[in-house]
Amino acid sequence: MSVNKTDYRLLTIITEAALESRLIDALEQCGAPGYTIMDVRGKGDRGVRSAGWDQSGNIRVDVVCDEVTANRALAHVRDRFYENYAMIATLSPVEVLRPEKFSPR
Amino acid sequence: MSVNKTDYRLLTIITEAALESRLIDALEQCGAPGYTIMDVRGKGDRGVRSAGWDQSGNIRVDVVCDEVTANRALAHVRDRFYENYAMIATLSPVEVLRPEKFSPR
Amino acid sequence: MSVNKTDYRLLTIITEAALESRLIDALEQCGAPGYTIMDVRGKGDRGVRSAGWDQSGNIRVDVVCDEVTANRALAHVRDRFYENYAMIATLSPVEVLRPEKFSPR
Amino acid sequence: MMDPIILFFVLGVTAGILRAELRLPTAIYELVSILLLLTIGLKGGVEIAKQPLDALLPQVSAVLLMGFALPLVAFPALFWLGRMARADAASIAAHYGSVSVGTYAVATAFLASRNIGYEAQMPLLLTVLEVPAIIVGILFARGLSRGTDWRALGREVFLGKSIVLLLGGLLIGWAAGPEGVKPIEPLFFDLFQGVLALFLLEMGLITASHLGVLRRHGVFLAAFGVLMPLFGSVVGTLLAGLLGFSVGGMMLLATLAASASYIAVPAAMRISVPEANPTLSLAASLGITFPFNVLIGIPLYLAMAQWWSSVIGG
Amino acid sequence: MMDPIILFFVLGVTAGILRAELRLPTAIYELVSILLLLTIGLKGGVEIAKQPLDALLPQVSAVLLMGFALPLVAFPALFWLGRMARADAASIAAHYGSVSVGTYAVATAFLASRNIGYEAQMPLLLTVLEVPAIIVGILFARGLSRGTDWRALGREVFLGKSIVLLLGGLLIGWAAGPEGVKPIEPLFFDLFQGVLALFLLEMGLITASHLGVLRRHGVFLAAFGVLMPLFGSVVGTLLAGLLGFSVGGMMLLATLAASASYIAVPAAMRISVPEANPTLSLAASLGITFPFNVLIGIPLYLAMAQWWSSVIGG
Amino acid sequence: MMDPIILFFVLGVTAGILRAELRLPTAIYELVSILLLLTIGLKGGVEIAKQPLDALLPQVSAVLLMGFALPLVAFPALFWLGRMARADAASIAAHYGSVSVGTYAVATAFLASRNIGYEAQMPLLLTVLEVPAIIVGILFARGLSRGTDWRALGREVFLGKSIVLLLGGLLIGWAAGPEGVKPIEPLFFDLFQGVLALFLLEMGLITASHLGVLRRHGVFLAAFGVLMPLFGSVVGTLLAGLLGFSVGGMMLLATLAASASYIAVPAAMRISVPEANPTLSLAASLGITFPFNVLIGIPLYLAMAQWWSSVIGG
Ligand SMILES: Nc1ncnc2c1ncn2[C@@H]1O[C@H](COP(=O)(O)O)[C@@H](O)[C@H]1O
Ligand SMILES: Nc1ncnc2c1ncn2[C@@H]1O[C@H](COP(=O)(O)O)[C@@H](O)[C@H]1O
Ligand SMILES: Nc1ncnc2c1ncn2[C@@H]1O[C@H](COP(=O)(O)O)[C@@H](O)[C@H]1O
Ligand code: NA
Ligand code: NA
Ligand code: NA
Repeated sequence: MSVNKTDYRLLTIITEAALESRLIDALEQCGAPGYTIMDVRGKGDRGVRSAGWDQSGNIRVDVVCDEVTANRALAHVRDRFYENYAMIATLSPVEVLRPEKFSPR
Repeated sequence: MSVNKTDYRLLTIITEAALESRLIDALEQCGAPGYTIMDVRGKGDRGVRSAGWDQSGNIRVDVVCDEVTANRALAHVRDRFYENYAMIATLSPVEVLRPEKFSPR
Repeated sequence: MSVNKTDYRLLTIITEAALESRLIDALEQCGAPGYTIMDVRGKGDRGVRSAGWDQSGNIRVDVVCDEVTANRALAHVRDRFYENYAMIATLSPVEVLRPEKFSPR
Repeated sequence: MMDPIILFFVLGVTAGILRAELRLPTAIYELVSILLLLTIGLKGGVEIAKQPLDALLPQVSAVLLMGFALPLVAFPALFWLGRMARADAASIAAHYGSVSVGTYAVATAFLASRNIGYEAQMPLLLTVLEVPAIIVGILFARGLSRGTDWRALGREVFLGKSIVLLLGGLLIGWAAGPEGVKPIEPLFFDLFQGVLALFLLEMGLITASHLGVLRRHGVFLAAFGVLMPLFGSVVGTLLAGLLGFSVGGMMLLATLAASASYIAVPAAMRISVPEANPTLSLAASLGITFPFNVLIGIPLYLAMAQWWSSVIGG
Repeated sequence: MMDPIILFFVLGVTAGILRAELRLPTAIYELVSILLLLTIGLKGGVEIAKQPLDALLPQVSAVLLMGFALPLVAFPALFWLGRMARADAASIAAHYGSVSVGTYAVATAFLASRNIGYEAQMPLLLTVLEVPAIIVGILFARGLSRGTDWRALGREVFLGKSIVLLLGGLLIGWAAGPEGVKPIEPLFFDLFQGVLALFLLEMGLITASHLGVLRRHGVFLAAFGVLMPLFGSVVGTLLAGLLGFSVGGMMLLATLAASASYIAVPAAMRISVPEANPTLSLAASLGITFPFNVLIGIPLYLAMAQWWSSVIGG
Repeated sequence: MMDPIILFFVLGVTAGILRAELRLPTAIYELVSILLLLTIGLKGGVEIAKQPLDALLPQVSAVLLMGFALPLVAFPALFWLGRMARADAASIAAHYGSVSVGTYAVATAFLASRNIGYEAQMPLLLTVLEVPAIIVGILFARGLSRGTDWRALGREVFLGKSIVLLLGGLLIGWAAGPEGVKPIEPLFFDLFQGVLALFLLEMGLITASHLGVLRRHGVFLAAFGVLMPLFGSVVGTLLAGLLGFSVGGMMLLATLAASASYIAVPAAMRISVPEANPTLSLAASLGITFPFNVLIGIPLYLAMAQWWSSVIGG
């Protein structure tokens, strides 16, 4: 196979838009090498979050990183935010191009 | 490893924005414990769907759930919508934090 | 199991919004059977890309396809764009409904 | 001298064909259509508040009848002459029996720039005309026997954006009256033509994106997209004559009959006749009929109304 | 005759309850609130530039005091009478001690349509009133001992959208003066009521979406959502009387005291008292108090101000 | 007394530096720039329609020449003095040879508030000036030999948003004439300065976000971002003098020469010189030159134009 890829992890967090800046700070402190944010809406335990106006939207934050960083970030996010905020977090395996981009900062 | 995760499934459906409310109803009837919606655009068999105005956009709906619910929802969606609507559906494995959040309703 | 699914690949590229039309052209030339685009923002090696205005946003392009097409597209994208543009690319496994939709064009 | 708003449409089509890097963000397109719908409703409501409306019921009934009748002509043409699939023919017939609010807005701007008045109830008739063709279209596609979820459809149609905003505007304008709406005039009335210009710019871009489909689907659809409006405009003119409308009202009813829906009907058809290909109906409605009406039809219908008024009036 | 902007609110609520296919895009809602905040600030700044402001400091202090005092009344009512969780009671108390810019905007439009003037410094008092209740709310939830990140909170509050735009507008209006703002009047001043109409349409939709929560959470919250504003309005009226305000200013201070925040305070509470359920406070503030104030409260507070002015003035 | 629109810029920069929770949604930023571009075009077109344009061709040629010449000065300065990478020097040179529509808009508002007229063809010259520097920049980066996809580049430039809207507006304004554009004036002309205020608020936020880069990349870029506009403004003033422009036109040509692109050129450079770091050019153009021109340059260029006019005129 001509493309050099390596196994990494995709950490996905879906939570309240109001949390954006603090969540990003937390992820970067855990060593996230980068992140991507999407504006989304949805429904879960805490009811419909419909993005109609300021407070009511969700964001989805994706971080591609190695397993260790992913677990550290996940544990931190769980301890700090999971109790009081509308939030879910998932992990899935990904192969990445240029693995050196995804080592922790 | 310090974070407690469990194997679940991520069901992703990309389809016409016009279908949103009926698709959500259908997914909830199949027991989806929650969902996340993004506004997207794209191209497939049914041509370019460019989100320029009301009718022409796509949505992407993600549901994290157990394997049984995912398959039930997938079968239902296929039977009810796949024939007549621009739509694709994929399944992939994910680990989740707090698995109890993702048991079927 | 009542739903017929097959193993395919999800190729995800996150890059500068300005690249959209040329990236799409490139992917289609590599045989991508379709694609889905989201407007996103994020941070990586090339700093914060915050989507505040025309030039500074990112897009995320998802292509579901077979392994061969995915690798071809990945190699092409790497050679043509990876050097000079803010970009990451990941591959992950997905099962799809109606595999015939995802054979290369 | 050409109306500048029409020139915005031409700019949009040109930019679209040249594949220029131009598009109105979706949120802006939505704002613009919300403003147009509310303004048309408000204007109608204010006019209705000004004067007693005689004979509203017979007019509404007559116009409803026209809405039921137009798809009865369109469907056979599409199904037998055009040899289209049953669902497609039914769906396109529904589009042409219903109305285009954008076309109506251009027509009122056209009349305003010529200082030609029209009947106050036109926005009400516009609203009323949205519905009947949808029912006929579904009956053609499904027949009476097979189960359509009429309840869900009713929600979709009557609680769709266009009817809610048109009716809402009408009621607000009527309740507030000419004095009451003064404070909101700068946004809704003064900016109307400018907003219409932005709308037409985007419509031009959308039109251009539908031209490709037409190139593929041949001349029949294109011919239908011109001839059906012409036929409709004659029907509208005659009916307006029977109802005793002024020249302005006659021209507007002709325009309504000639126009094809691209908001309410596509949404309803996606839900009730999903096997119909939306690309075909939108290509005809947006790719052919909208530009035809805006560029050629509207002046034509005015000339026709003036001539017919003089014939029956003299 | 009802104000048309109120009718837009009614249209929004109705469309929301009927679950109509209607919503303002988020970007438009944001534009509309940015415009409202800037306009209120600009208007205030221009007025302040026109005349010397005597006694600004005592007024600001008195109003600050009111902002600290109102949650002191609300919290016990919620915690003991309503038996709510400590965090929820504290958070709701903070909402009601602070103010709603949307309600204020409706009140100024109400006064404008009746040609009633008011004190130039009202927008400044509005800005000032946003803050103290937040501090009291956090103290109720946390006590003085436990660590609140006051620094982060300060950023959130003082650098939040509403204070930055209100203060920014005030300063720009004050620096530019009545002549200076002329060129930007068409956007900010002439469109104000139309923009407010769009805002109220969306607020109606939002209100409707919060009614379901209320149905579940019983009558106490609903009663609180009506009685607390009434109490606040009396406090505001009395204070305005002491400060020697005109009828218009008195009615506006009553409205400020009666209104409940739904922008600045929810954001601050999410960060500082995250265990409070935001659904409850927004249901009360948006589902009950906003519509109550807009539909019933504002005319009431004017009547009260007129009566009280005549009592103390005579 | 400071122009209020400039104060909006200051508000934006301040809010940005303080990291306030403030931003215009992308869709609104796009609407605002579309409106500015169309309005500038329309105004130019209407003026051109009013009067015969003598000597348009020589003026266009002279201005084109200036557009080719400016990057010839900028490149060596950046490459040799600044020791920047070839691609970066070429890209920045292209930015400064081209023009900023936002700066132009502020300059016209500045003239309008002082009742100073200017040549009708300025918007045309603005449009013309966008292009030549791009070509020079690419040639510096690539040389003549290596393959640039000039076709793709041509599409990107000539079919980019700014040229399409400016040219489209020009043609519409010219075709419709002063009478024809009346109905769309409330949106495009009356709101112009208010829209410009919103634009400058956002530009202030963007400027603030680029200041960090400057802190890192040292003083050379900052010095270049001030000295190059000063040099350009002298060139523009002299050329305007040769072309016999009025004071207003002279000041506008100086402003055009002094301004640096942040829309058309960055887009073109991303495609044709992708190895150039866009952060550097935008930091200079948005972080230094835009604020310099808006806050200090524009009044300076007017003073220079008045002085030079009197010198060559007397
Ligand atoms: N099962 C799920 N599948 C996909 N997204 C979910 C799911 N559950 C929750 N979410 C998303 O996560 C957000 C917060 O979830 P919650 O804390 O459960 O309210 C929701 O608003 C949804 O956007
Ligand atoms: N191979 C693919 N990869 C990613 N997205 C796709 C693919 N095929 C289709 N889509 C998305 O699914 C929508 C509907 O697909 P279709 O029914 O094939 O037109 C498209 O508009 C795309 O957004
Ligand atoms: N580790 C990461 N995880 C998620 N997204 C990333 C990551 N690194 C980069 N990105 C995204 O990819 C874009 C380009 O990355 P870069 O080329 O590293 O600047 C960024 O703006 C982010 O949106
Ligand atoms: Na019709
Ligand atoms: Na209050
Ligand atoms: Na320049």
